[in-house]
Amino acid sequence: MADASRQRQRDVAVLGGAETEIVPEDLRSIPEMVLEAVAGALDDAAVQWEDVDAIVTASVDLFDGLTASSIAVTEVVGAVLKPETRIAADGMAAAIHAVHQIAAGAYGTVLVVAHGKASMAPHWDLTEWAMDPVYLQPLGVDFLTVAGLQANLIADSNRVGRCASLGDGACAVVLSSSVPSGAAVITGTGHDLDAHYPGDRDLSTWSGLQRAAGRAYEQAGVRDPATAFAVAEPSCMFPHEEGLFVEATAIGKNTPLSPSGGLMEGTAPIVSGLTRLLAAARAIEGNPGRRALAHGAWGPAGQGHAVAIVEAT
Amino acid sequence: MILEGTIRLPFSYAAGGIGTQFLIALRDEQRILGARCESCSTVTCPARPFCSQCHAAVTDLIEVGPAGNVVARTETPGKGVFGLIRLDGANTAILHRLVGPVDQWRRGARVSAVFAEERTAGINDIEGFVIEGDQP
Amino acid sequence: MTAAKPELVSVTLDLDMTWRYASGDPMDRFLNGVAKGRLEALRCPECDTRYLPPRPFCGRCNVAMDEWGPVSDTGTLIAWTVVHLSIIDGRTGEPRPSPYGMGLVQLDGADTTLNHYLDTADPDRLSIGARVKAVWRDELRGAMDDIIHFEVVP
Amino acid sequence: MNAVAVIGTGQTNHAKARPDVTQPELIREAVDAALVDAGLTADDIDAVVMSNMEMFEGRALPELWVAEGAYGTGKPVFKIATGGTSGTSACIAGFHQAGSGAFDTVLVVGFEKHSEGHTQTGMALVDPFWDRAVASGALGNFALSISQYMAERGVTEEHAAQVAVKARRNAANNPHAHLQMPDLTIDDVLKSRMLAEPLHLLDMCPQSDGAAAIVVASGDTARKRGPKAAWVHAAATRHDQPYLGDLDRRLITTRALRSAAASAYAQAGITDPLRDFDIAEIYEPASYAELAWYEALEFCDDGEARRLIDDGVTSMDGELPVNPSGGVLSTNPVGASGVIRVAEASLQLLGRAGDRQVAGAKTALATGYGVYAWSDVIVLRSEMP
Repeated sequence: MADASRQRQRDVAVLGGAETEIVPEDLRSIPEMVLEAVAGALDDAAVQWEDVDAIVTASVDLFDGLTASSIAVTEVVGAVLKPETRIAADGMAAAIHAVHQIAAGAYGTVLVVAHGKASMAPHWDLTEWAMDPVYLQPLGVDFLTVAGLQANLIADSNRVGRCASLGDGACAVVLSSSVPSGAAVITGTGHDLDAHYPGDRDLSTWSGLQRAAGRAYEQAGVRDPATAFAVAEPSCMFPHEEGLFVEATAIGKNTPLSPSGGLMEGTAPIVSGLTRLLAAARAIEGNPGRRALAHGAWGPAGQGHAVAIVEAT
Repeated sequence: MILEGTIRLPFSYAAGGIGTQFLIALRDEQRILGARCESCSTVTCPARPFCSQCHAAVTDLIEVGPAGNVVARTETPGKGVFGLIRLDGANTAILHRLVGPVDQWRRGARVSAVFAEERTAGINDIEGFVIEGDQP
Repeated sequence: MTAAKPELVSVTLDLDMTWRYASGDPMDRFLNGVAKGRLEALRCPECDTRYLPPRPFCGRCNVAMDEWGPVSDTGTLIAWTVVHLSIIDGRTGEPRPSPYGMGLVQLDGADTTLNHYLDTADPDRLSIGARVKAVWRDELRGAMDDIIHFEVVP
Repeated sequence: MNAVAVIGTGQTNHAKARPDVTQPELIREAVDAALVDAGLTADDIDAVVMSNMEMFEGRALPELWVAEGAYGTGKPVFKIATGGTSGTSACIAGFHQAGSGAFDTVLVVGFEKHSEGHTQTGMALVDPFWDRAVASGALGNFALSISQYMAERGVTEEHAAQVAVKARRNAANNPHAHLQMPDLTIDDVLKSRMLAEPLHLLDMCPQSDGAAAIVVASGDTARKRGPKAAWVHAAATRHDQPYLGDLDRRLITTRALRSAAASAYAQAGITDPLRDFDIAEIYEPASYAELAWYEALEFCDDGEARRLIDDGVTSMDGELPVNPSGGVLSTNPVGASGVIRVAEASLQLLGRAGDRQVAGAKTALATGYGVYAWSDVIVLRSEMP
């Protein structure tokens, strides 16, 4: 990956964003819930619907019990006759793709939207359908099982510790190539997918996060992560993951983690990473030169990771 | 209003060339196969078509286990006790059920595979792993 | 004589999961109306499009909608077909009977169309432009299949 | 958009069912072929974009399981899922990634194993309050739209059958194609089983098991390798209102496709598509759809599509050969089909299309179409932008 000739990625501003309150069951429909986040994000970013050049949405069909789950939100994200890219992964991966679209010169302003409703079906049972159908799913292995194995290695617990309470929510963030003065900008991104079969990788580390963070550091010119960040906003669903996060990102032990409150009090599937990006941007806005690290994770025991470095201007 | 809507559909997934050999060996011979990579010598277990470490296609299958050591274990509420077990002769760990008294499960414990009486060429042809010496 | 094919193993897994789908306010009101044999559409204040299904937001104009208007259960057939292929109904896992008629019906009072079953007892009467009317179940539950199908009216 | 190019392509031999391979193994076949074609190894790939409609095979986040087939372990990977445009949208995502400066070389892989699931049922798992009770998958949707299109444009079953014959005869020159029918006749199409009036069995695309991959390079990387590449000159995506009853999405209007084409043509300086393109690979899930796309893509005026097929304008020896590969009508692993369009268009520009090569092709069109009102339009040229 290291290529000295590669240009530093163009800075992308986080113009604004909004999220719905995470509740155990949001009785609104998915479009109603998403509309609140989108309208709030446009308002926060001070942009109009017509200022948005493209939309990246994140959703997972089986989680929503709906084929092509993005069609539920096409209208409320303002994607009618616009370029919409639908990514089936955590919202942070969607945000990173929006950064790539802007850096490629394809679009100026991109709206990123993620939604998830854990209330719709037993979430961990659904995750069995994300496991290898030949070797793992027939055993009843789900994301919780793999997280439990990881917790056993890290914390010597017999089962997974306290879990973030999963609910319903949506988040929307507006990213742009035009950087208003004082805006938080994304200066580096990285994402990574680790081995799927839990016995194939060293579950006692988040090596995928190490790679993802390494890519983001290289782009952002972060040389010493131990002192680089005023704040880190990790996507940790279980208490044992914080240690994995700190080790893999090599951030300083004194770097404040999740001053926003983090995920433990409530989060929604697929939405977590995007809310971390928003929290990270808000944490440093108005403090020029300050940096924050935002993190999204998905899959069993952090198989997928995505990192964005946000810097205040 | 809330509508409770069910989706009910059967799906059928190919086990592939290596997967078929692995599952038939469980069913017909009660043997566990690993896949040995010709490039990097890693033995991946259970046998799968791509080396778990260097990702090269693998064709060389060898018997591993049936005994090994517990690398990690967990109890998933409502679903049972699961462990990662590094079988003798393998470089990677198999994920499967641990059967028997829960309080015996320690990392590093020696365990051995117990095969199901009725076998159908599936991963459940292994009933689970028990502490060595506890086999029926 | 053919050589024996090598055995290929596959793994069968049954999806059987129930989701809790939230209707949202517009659909809730609409289906409450259906339970009384009544149809209504939401109108966009900008472009005047009268929407079925009713939805909270007009995607053409990016505005919220809250103005309801009545919709007739009679309309015009703008497209039709008879489907001869049976597919598994994902709600039950059972095959759905075939053949069956399907149509796009522009109901009087709506600017979008409703896709629904057609009565195919007299297929010669099915034509684009034909007037059709909903045939309702005796007992209404507030669901779209409270309408059994549409039939051509003289 | 920053310059990027397709420098390699690979496909499986598509078939009704591939019970001999897992999804990751199927993917590996296409990826290995693409790497060989590009002259690269897996280590040269910086990122992977995947494309698949997971509900068709009943999976959630299948890339978690299958990415190792694309050498994705330890690399940046995610998946795009928008029905028929999954593949073209994944290619466009690959273009943007390679153009972003973050990656030199991006692998795009589309795959589908319809034989493992229930595609038509999967397509019918739509809004549970509105049309799930009546939804009938692709067939019913297309048949409805077609009945309206025929009435409006004066297209007959014979016109559509000519498209079906052209596709399967072209496919006979393509070793990867699923349906290869060199001797198919119009009569055969008209006499094939009626699926949903007026759609006969041979008017529809098959459901295929298959995978396809392209290697996308940043402009600098492609230039360093030498001039031979398929350069991306335009890429446009448009989505439209979501319900089947939302009027502007059907064959007579195809608002999303028309809007995407207008954007892409403006980006690439295409003013007379019939003349400017040397070859087109368009996503035609049904014979009638190809005729509607001729109009939406401005190969002709509305109502003139039947003349194009009658006069052979879009056949292999016509002015603009459409779907030399045999198209979606001959091969349809949904998640891969859009990648196949881009791969086939690129092969033509690279001069590596074998028996289906259009001599001297310099400008190519590739499109994607999803039944829920999604359209992608991509313009490629053998010359750098």
